[in-house]
Amino acid sequence: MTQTFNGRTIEGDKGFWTIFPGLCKGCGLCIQKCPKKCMSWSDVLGVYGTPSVEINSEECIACGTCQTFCPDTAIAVERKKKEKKQ
Amino acid sequence: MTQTFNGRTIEGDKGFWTIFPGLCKGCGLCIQKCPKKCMSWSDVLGVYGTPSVEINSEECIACGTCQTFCPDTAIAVERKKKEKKQ
Amino acid sequence: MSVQPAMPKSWRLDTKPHKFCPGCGHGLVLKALGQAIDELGIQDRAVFGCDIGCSLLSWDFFNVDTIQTHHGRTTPVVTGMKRANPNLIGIAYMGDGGGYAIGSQHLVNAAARNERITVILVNNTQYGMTGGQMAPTTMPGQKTETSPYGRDPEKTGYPTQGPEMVAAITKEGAYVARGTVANLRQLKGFIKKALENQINGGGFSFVEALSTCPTNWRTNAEETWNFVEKEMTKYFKVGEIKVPGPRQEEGN
Amino acid sequence: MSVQPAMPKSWRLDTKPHKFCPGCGHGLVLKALGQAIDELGIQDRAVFGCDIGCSLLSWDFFNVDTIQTHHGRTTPVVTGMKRANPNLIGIAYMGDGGGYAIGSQHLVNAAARNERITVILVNNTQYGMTGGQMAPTTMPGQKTETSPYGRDPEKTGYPTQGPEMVAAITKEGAYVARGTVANLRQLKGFIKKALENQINGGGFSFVEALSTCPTNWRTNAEETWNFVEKEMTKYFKVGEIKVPGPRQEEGN
Amino acid sequence: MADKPIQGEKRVFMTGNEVVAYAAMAAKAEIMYGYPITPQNEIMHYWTRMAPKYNREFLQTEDELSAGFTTLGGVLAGRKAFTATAGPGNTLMQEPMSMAEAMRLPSVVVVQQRGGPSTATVIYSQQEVTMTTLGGNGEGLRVVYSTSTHQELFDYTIKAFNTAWKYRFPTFVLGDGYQAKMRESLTMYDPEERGIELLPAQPYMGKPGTPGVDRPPSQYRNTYNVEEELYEVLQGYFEDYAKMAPEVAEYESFGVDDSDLVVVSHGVVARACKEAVKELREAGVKVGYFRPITLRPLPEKQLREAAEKSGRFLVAESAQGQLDRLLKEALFGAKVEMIPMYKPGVGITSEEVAARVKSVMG
Amino acid sequence: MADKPIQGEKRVFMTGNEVVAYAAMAAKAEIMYGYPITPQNEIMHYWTRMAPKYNREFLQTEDELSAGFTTLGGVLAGRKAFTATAGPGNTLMQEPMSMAEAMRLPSVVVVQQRGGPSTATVIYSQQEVTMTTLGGNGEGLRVVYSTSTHQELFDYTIKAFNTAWKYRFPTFVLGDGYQAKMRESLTMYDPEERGIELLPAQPYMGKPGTPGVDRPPSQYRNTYNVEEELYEVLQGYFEDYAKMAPEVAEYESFGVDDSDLVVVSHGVVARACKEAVKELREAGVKVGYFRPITLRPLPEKQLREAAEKSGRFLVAESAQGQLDRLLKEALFGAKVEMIPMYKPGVGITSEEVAARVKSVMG
Amino acid sequence: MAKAVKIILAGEGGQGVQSVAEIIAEAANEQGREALYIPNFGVEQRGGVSVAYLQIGDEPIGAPKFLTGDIVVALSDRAVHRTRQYAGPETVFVYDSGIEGVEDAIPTNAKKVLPIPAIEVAKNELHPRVFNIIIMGAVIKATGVVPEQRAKDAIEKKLGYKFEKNPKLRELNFKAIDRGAELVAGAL
Amino acid sequence: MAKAVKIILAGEGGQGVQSVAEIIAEAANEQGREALYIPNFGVEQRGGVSVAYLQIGDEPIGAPKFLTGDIVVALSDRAVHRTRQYAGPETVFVYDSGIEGVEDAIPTNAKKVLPIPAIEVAKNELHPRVFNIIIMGAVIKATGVVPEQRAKDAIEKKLGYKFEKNPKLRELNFKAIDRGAELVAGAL
Ligand SMILES: Cc1ncc(C[n+]2csc(CCOP(=O)(O)OP(=O)(O)O)c2C)c(N)n1
Ligand SMILES: Cc1ncc(C[n+]2csc(CCOP(=O)(O)OP(=O)(O)O)c2C)c(N)n1
Ligand code: SF4
Ligand code: SF4
Ligand code: SF4
Ligand code: SF4
Ligand code: SF4
Ligand code: SF4
Ligand SMILES: [Mg+2]
Ligand SMILES: [Mg+2]
Repeated sequence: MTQTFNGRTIEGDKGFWTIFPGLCKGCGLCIQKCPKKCMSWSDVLGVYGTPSVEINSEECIACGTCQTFCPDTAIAVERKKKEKKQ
Repeated sequence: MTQTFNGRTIEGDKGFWTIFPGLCKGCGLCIQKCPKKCMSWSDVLGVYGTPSVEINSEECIACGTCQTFCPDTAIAVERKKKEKKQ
Repeated sequence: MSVQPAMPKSWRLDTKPHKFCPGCGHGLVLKALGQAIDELGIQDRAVFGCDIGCSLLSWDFFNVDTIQTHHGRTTPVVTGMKRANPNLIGIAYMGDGGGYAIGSQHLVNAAARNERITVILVNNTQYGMTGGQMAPTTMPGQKTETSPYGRDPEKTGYPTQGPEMVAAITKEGAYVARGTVANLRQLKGFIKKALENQINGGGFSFVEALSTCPTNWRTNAEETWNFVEKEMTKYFKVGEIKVPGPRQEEGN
Repeated sequence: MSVQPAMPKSWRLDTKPHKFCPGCGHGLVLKALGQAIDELGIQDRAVFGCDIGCSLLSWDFFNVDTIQTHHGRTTPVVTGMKRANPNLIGIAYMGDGGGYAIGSQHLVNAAARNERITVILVNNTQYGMTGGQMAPTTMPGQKTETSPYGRDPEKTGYPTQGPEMVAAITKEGAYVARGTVANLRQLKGFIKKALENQINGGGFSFVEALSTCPTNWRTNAEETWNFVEKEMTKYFKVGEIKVPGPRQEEGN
Repeated sequence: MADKPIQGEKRVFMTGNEVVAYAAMAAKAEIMYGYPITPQNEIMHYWTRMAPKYNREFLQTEDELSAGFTTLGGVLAGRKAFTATAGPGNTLMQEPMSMAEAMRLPSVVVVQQRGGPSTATVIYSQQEVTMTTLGGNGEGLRVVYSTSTHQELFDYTIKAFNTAWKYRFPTFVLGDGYQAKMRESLTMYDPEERGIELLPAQPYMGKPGTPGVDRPPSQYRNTYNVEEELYEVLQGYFEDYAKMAPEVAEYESFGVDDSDLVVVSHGVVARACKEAVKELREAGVKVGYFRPITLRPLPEKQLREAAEKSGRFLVAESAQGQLDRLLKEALFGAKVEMIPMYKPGVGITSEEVAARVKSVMG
Repeated sequence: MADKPIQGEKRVFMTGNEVVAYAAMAAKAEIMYGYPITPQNEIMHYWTRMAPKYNREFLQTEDELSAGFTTLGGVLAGRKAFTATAGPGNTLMQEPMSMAEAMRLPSVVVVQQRGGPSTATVIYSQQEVTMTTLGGNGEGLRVVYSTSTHQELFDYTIKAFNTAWKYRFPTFVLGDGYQAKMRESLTMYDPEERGIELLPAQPYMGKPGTPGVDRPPSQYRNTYNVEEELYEVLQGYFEDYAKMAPEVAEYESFGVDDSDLVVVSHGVVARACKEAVKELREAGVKVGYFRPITLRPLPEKQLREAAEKSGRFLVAESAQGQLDRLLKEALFGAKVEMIPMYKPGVGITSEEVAARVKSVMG
Repeated sequence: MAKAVKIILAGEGGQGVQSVAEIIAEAANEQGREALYIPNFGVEQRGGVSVAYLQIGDEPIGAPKFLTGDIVVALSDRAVHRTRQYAGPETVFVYDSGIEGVEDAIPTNAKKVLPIPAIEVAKNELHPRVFNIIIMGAVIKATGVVPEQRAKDAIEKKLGYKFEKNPKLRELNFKAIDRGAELVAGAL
Repeated sequence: MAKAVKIILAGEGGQGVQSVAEIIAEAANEQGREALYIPNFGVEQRGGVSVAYLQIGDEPIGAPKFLTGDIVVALSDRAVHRTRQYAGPETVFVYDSGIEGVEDAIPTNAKKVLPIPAIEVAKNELHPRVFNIIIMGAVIKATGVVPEQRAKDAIEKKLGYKFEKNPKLRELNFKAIDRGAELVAGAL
C-alpha cells in the first residue's frame, strides 16, 4: 500500500512547485485557474501520454491555486517560509 | 346502462329530502355535518344492511349540506322555490 | 322518472353504489372530480388512470375511459398517454402511498418535466387498501399497523408535504393545491383549475386532497371528521400553493 | 522521501491515478470529501457507498470501507447500513441521474424520514458514464446525446433543483447545501458541515456539488470552467439552503 | 427487556404471517425492512409489534427496491436482516437480489405468492416460482425453500438464515397467500434450545480498525471492466453452488418405490397431494408422492430415482408449469412421462388431485 | 417534412443500435420512451436525432419502470410505442411488461443484453434469456426474437411491431452488446415497398365519442377480485398463445438430417456456430446447425425433429444454460443428449465451437 | 381415521362470520384437535361477501380450501349465491330464513337444506349483536366439532375482558350458543 | 472461399485506433466486401486500453470477436500487454518501435514480429496528429484488405469537409497512408 510518485520540482521565488507526471492527465484545469497565468504545457508527458504542465518559475507566486484545482492531485506547491521568520 | 334508484322522499318545510337506501352505506358522515343536527338513523336498512338515515322534517332547512358530504350520493335535497317567485 | 341521486353526469350509474367503504373520502374526491369534468365538458377527452391502492376501486367509476395500472405507476402511464396524444386530458388518480412512496420518482420527475397532466392524490395518512400501514403522510403519534405504538418522528420523520415538494420543483405553468373533503366546493374548484391548466396547455397540475379512511382509522363519523378537519390540518395546510404565473427566467 | 502529492490522508494511494477522465470534477469533489473525512477524523467509522454512474469509479478510491451498488440505489443501501449500525457514518455518493432520476424516490423519502446519512450528489448536468445523455439537471438549450438539438424546456421542463426540493421536504435537523468544484474550500466546508450534522445525530444532510464533465461536454479547460462557473450558476444557486435549526412544530 | 420471544416449546395456533414473524425473531434476525403488500403484510404487523420488546429494528421503506437494498445495507453492516414481499413487489425485489447474487450477500426474503401476472389477485398462487428461483438478469444463484405447513414456515424461516449466512447466496422462503392467511397449529421453539446453532452475522463494512492503517479497506463492487473478469468470478460461484447443492437440497416423499405414478408438487399444493395420495394408497392405488422442499437447488438425484422407478409424474401446481419446467431441466433424459395438472392462480384440493390420479391411472 | 427515413432499398454499414433506430422508424413507430443504459444508448441517440425530421416523438423518463409504463401509456393512447433497455434495466422492465402481459397490451422492447447478474459488465452476454422469455410474476406470455445479424435486427424489429399488434403479447427483440456496438452491412428497405403490411395501432383509451353516451367507456383493469376470475382470463390467454405459437415460431437450420451432432445456439453466438459448422461440414464432419429465432415460443416441432434425428445437441451460449433450460422443457422426452458449452458473459468464437465439436465427436 | 369436518361460513362484511370461524377453530385447537381456518380476502376492505373455510379433524389437515363442505352456512342473499357451489350430496346447507327471494338459489343437491331464523331470534329474543354467536351455536351443534362448553370457553378467552365489566354480556353470549344449538337440534 | 482477414488494433484512448478500424471497415464495405468492426468498451469513458476488432472478407463474417488475429497492432505499452493473447502462429504482430520496456511482453509465438517507427515518423516527418493514419497505411498494406486508394477515398469521405478548408491536410493524410504502407512493405 505504499506507493510513491516521482515529482518534478521547480523552484521559484516564492516556493517549490512540483508536478507529478504520473498523476497528470493533461486536463489543463490548473492552467486556467492560475492567477498569474504562468503555467503552460510541458514536454514531459503525463500518465495518459498527453503533455503535463509546468510553470514559469519567475512569475509563480506559490499561491497553491493550481494545486487546489487539480482533480488528480498532480501538483504540490510549498511556499517558502516568510523571510522575517527565518 | 340505465339504472334507477328508489328514493324515499321526506317533505319538509323548506324542501324535499330524499334518501336512496340502495346507496346509503350508513357511514354517518352526513349526520355529523347537518347544521341543524336534524338527522338520525333510520329503520330502513341501507345497501350493506346497516341503518340508513332520515331527517326530522320540521327542522331540516334543505341546505343540502348532507347531500354535499355523502360520499355515495345517497341523499338528494331539493329546495322549494321561494314563495315570492310563485 | 322519480327523484334520482344527484350524481355527476360523468359518473357511471350502473357501477353504483361504488366499492369504497362507508364514509370513505375517495367517494367525495371522485364526486368533486366528476363535477369538475361535467362543468368543463371534457368527458369525451378525459382519460382517467387509477393506481393500485383503494383508488383501483374506481376503475369502472366514471363514464370516462379508464386504465387501472400498477401501484405507483399511474403518473407514467398517464404521462405516456398524454405524450402520445396531446389532445387527451390525462388525469392520474392515486393514494398517498402510490404518489409519495413507491411512485415518488415519477411524481417529482413528471412535475420537473412539467408534464401536461393532472395528478389528484388522496391523502388518507396511511395505506388503505393493504389494511392501514404507515404512509409518508402518517401523522406524528398516529397508530398504524406498522407504527403500532404511534409514528415516532424521531425515527421516521414528519409527514411528507407533497404539494410543497411539488411546488419546489415546478417552474412557471404549474398548478399546485391542497384541498380537503371537508370543503368540497373548494376542492372541486382546485380540481377544476388544475384541469383548466392542462386544457390551456399550461403545465403540470397537482391537487392533494385530505381524505378520510374510517375503516383503517377505526373512527366513527364524528372522529372521522375531527381527524380530517382538526388533526390533519395541523400538518397539511389547505389552499393553493402555486398558480400558473409568468415565466421566471433562470436561477429561481 | 521526496515531495509527495498532497492527497488527503483518507485517499488510497495505490489506486491513484484514479480512473476519472482528465478534468473530471468527481476528482475534485472526492478531494473535498477526503479532506473533510481527514479533518473530522472519521476514516474508521465512515462507510462510503457509490452509485453506478461515473461515481462507481470511486469504488476503491478511499481507505474507507466502500460498497458500490446499483444505479440509483446508494441511498437505500447506506440507509440500510446506518439503520443497522447507527455508529457508522454513512456517505452516499451519486450523480445527478442516480439521485434525481432513477433514485429520486429514495432521495426524497430518505430526506422526509430524516435518515441520518449524508448524501453527496455530483451535478454534471448529464449522464456521464453512459456517454452524455440528458439528465434532470441538463441546462436549457444544452445539447446532449438525447437532446441533440438542445434541451427544450417547453418539452422537457427546466433543470431539477434538487437541494431546493430536498429542503422542501425536510424538517428540523436537516442540512442542505449546494457547492461547486469552482470553490473547493466552500465545498469542503459544506461537506464537513453535512457530516458533522450526521455525527451529531442531527438528521439528513445533503450536498449537491456543481461539477465538470469535459468528456461529454466536449469542452476544453477554459470552456469547462466557464460552463460550471457562469452557465450552471444561472440555474443552480450556490450556498447553504437549510441549516439545522430548532424544531418547527406542526404545520410548516 | 427479554431477548427471546419464545422460550422452550409451545404449541400455538396462528396465521402463517405471524409464524414467520416469530420464526425470524427466533432466528435472531435483528432488523426487518419492508414495504406493504398483500398477502405478506401481517409479517410486518407482528414484527413491528414485537420489535421494541426484543430489541429488534424495523424500517418501512418507500418501495420494494428500497426494501431490498436497505436489507442488503443491513447485511453489509453486519446484521441479520430480512424482508418479505409478494407478486409485483417480488418482481421489483429481483433487482436488489441480483446484486446479492453478484456480491454473495446473504439475505433472506420471505415471499407470499399471490396471483399473477401483474397485480392480478392479492390472494394466492404458485406463479412466482420461476422468478424466485431464476431471478432477474443473471443465473439464479439462490436457495429457495417452498414450505407447505406452518410448522415448516417456522422451521425453514429459521433455517433460511443459516443457509444464507453459511453459503452466502440469497435465500428465499417461498410461501403463498393461503399459508400467509390461514391459521393452523404448530410447535414453536427456541432453536438454540433444540441444539440448532444460529450462525452469527459478520460485518462486511465498518469492521474494527482504521482501513489502510490497521487493515486493508473492505471494498466491494458489482461491476467489472472486462468480460473475462466477470467470467472468472462466476466460475467460482458456480463451483460453490454445485458444492452446496447436495448439502441444502431437501425433499419429502413416500410410496415412490412401488408406484406407477408419482404426484409431484410443492408448497401448499403438496398438502392436497399428500392427502390424496395417502387415501388412494389406502385404497390400494399404486401412487407415490414427491415434494421438493428446495426448488433451487432441486433434489435432482432423488427426483431422478423417483422418475425412473415410476415412469410417470403427475405435476400439480397452482401455476402454468413453472415447477414442471424446473423438473424437466433436472430430469432431462430420464424416462418419465410428465402429466400436467396446472391451475394457475387458484388452489388445488385433494378431491381434485384424487380425481385426476384416478382418471390418469384409468 | 419527409415521413420516411428510408426510401427504396439501401445497403448500409452501421452499428446495430443505429439499425434498430432506423428499423423502428421504418416500422412506423411513432414514439420512443427510454432510459439510458449501455449498450443500448445509441438507439435513443439515433432516434432523437431523426425524430423531429420524421414527426416522431421521444421521451426520456426517470427510470426503466417509467420507460415501460409510459410506453404502455403510449400504446393505450393508440400509438406504436416502444422502448429499449438492457441488464438491470431489463430487470426493472419486467414490472411494466407483466402489466402488458396481463392486459394484452402490444408493446415492443429491444433488449441489448449485457453481463449479469447485477451491474456486472456493460458489454455483452446472453444472460437475459430467462428473464426476457419468462418475465416477472406470471407465465411469460410474450414473444422473443433473438437476432444474429444486423439484417435480422432490421427485419425483426419491424416484424416485432406487427407481431405485437397482431397478437397483443409483449414482443421483445433480443440483441446484445456485440450486436449493439458492432458495425456490419445490411440492406435497409421500406417494408411497405416490399409488400410488408404494417399493422396500424388502435387507441384503447380516448376513442371517438363520449363514453356512456355514444359508446360504452373503455375500462381496463389488471386486478381481479377472486381467483376464479383470474383463472378464466388466463385460460383464454393460454389458448391464444398456443394458437399463435406455430404462426410466429421461427428458426434457421442446416445439416440436421444427416448429422450425429447438432450445434444449437441463438443470437450472435449462432454466427460462430454457423461458421464453425459450415467449415466442419466442408471438412466432412457430420455436424448440423440449429438456431431458434424465436426463443419464446420455441419452434418445438422442428427442434424435436432435429433432436431425434441427430441424438446429440451441443448447446452453445454466453450464459450458464439459459437457452439449454428452455430447450430441455421443449424437448422433454426426446432422445437427445444435451452437451453444454456455456460461457456466461463472454463471447464465443467459431474456433472454440469447432474445437469443441471435434473433441465431442472424438 | 375419520376425515376432517369441512365447514363454510359466508355472510356480509359486518356479520362476523370470520370471528365465528376463528373462535371455533381455536376452541378445537385448545381441545387438541387439528384445525385449519382460512378466510377469503380481496382488494376491497369492506363490501364483498365474507367467506370462512374451516376444517377440524384429528389428523393434520390437507389443503386449506375444499370443493364441498359438510356444512355450509349462508347468512345473506349474496352469500347464498356465492356458496351454493360448495354444496354436495353430503352437505347440510344452512341459511337464515329471513333472507328473501333466494329460493331459486338454494342448492338442490344438498343432503339437507336447513333454514333457521337466526336473525329473528337474535333481534327478538337476545340482541342483534350476538347474531353470529347464534350461528356459532348452530354450527357446533350441527357438526359436533367441539363441545358447546369448549366454545363457551373460547368465547370467554376472547371476550373475557368485556365480560368482566358487564357480566350480562357473558350470559347473552352463552345463551346465544344454546339457542343456536337448539335451532338446528330439532332439524337434524 | 478465402477466410476473412482478422485484425486487432490496440492503443491508448487518444491514439485513434477506433477511427482507423472504422475507416478501413467502411472502405471495405464501399468496395462491396464484407466487413465487421467492433470496438471494446467498458465503464470508463476515458482511460482504458482501446481495442478494435476488425474482420474483412468476401462472405458474411461470423463471430464479431476472435481468438487469434492475422495482424495485431499494439500502439502502447499497455496495448502490447493486452493484445499478446491474440497472437498465434499465423499472426503478424506489429508494434511501435518507440515503446520502451516491452521486450518481455512481445509474443514469441507470432509468425512475425514487426516493430515500426510510426510515432517517430509522424512526429518528425509529418505531424503527430496523423499517427493513426500511418498505422492505417501499415495495416492496409500488411493485409491487403483494401487498396490504398480506397482507404484514401474513405478518408476523403470522412474528412473531406476539413480538407476543403485546408487542402494541406489532405496531402498530409494521404502521405501518412503511403508512409505507413512503406513502413511494412519492406518487412513483409
Ligand atoms: C409493487 C407493489 N408493491 C406493493 C403493492 C401493495 N399495495 C397495494 S395498495 C398499497 C398501498 C395503498 O396506499 P395508498 O397509495 O395510500 O392508497 P389508499 O389505499 O390509501 O387509497 C400497497 C402498498 C402493490 N400492489 N404493488
Ligand atoms: C437500472 C439501471 N438503469 C440504467 C443504468 C445505466 N446507467 C449507468 S450510469 C447511468 C447514468 C449516470 O449518470 P449520473 O448518475 O448523472 O452519474 P455521472 O456518470 O454523470 O457521474 C446510467 C443511466 C444502470 N446501470 N442501471
Ligand atoms: S502556485 Fe499559483 S501562481 Fe504558481 S502556478 Fe500555481 S496557481 Fe500559478
Ligand atoms: S489540473 Fe492536474 S491533471 Fe490537469 S493538467 Fe493540471 S496538473 Fe495535470
Ligand atoms: S338538508 Fe341541511 S338541514 Fe336538512 S338534513 Fe341535510 S344537512 Fe340537515
Ligand atoms: S353520508 Fe351518505 S352513505 Fe353515509 S350515512 Fe349519510 S346518506 Fe348514508
Ligand atoms: S380502506 Fe379506507 S381508503 Fe380504502 S376504501 Fe376503505 S375507507 Fe376508503
Ligand atoms: S465521463 Fe464525465 S463525469 Fe464521467 S469520469 Fe469522464 S469527465 Fe468525469
Ligand atoms: Mg393512502
Ligand atoms: Mg451526471
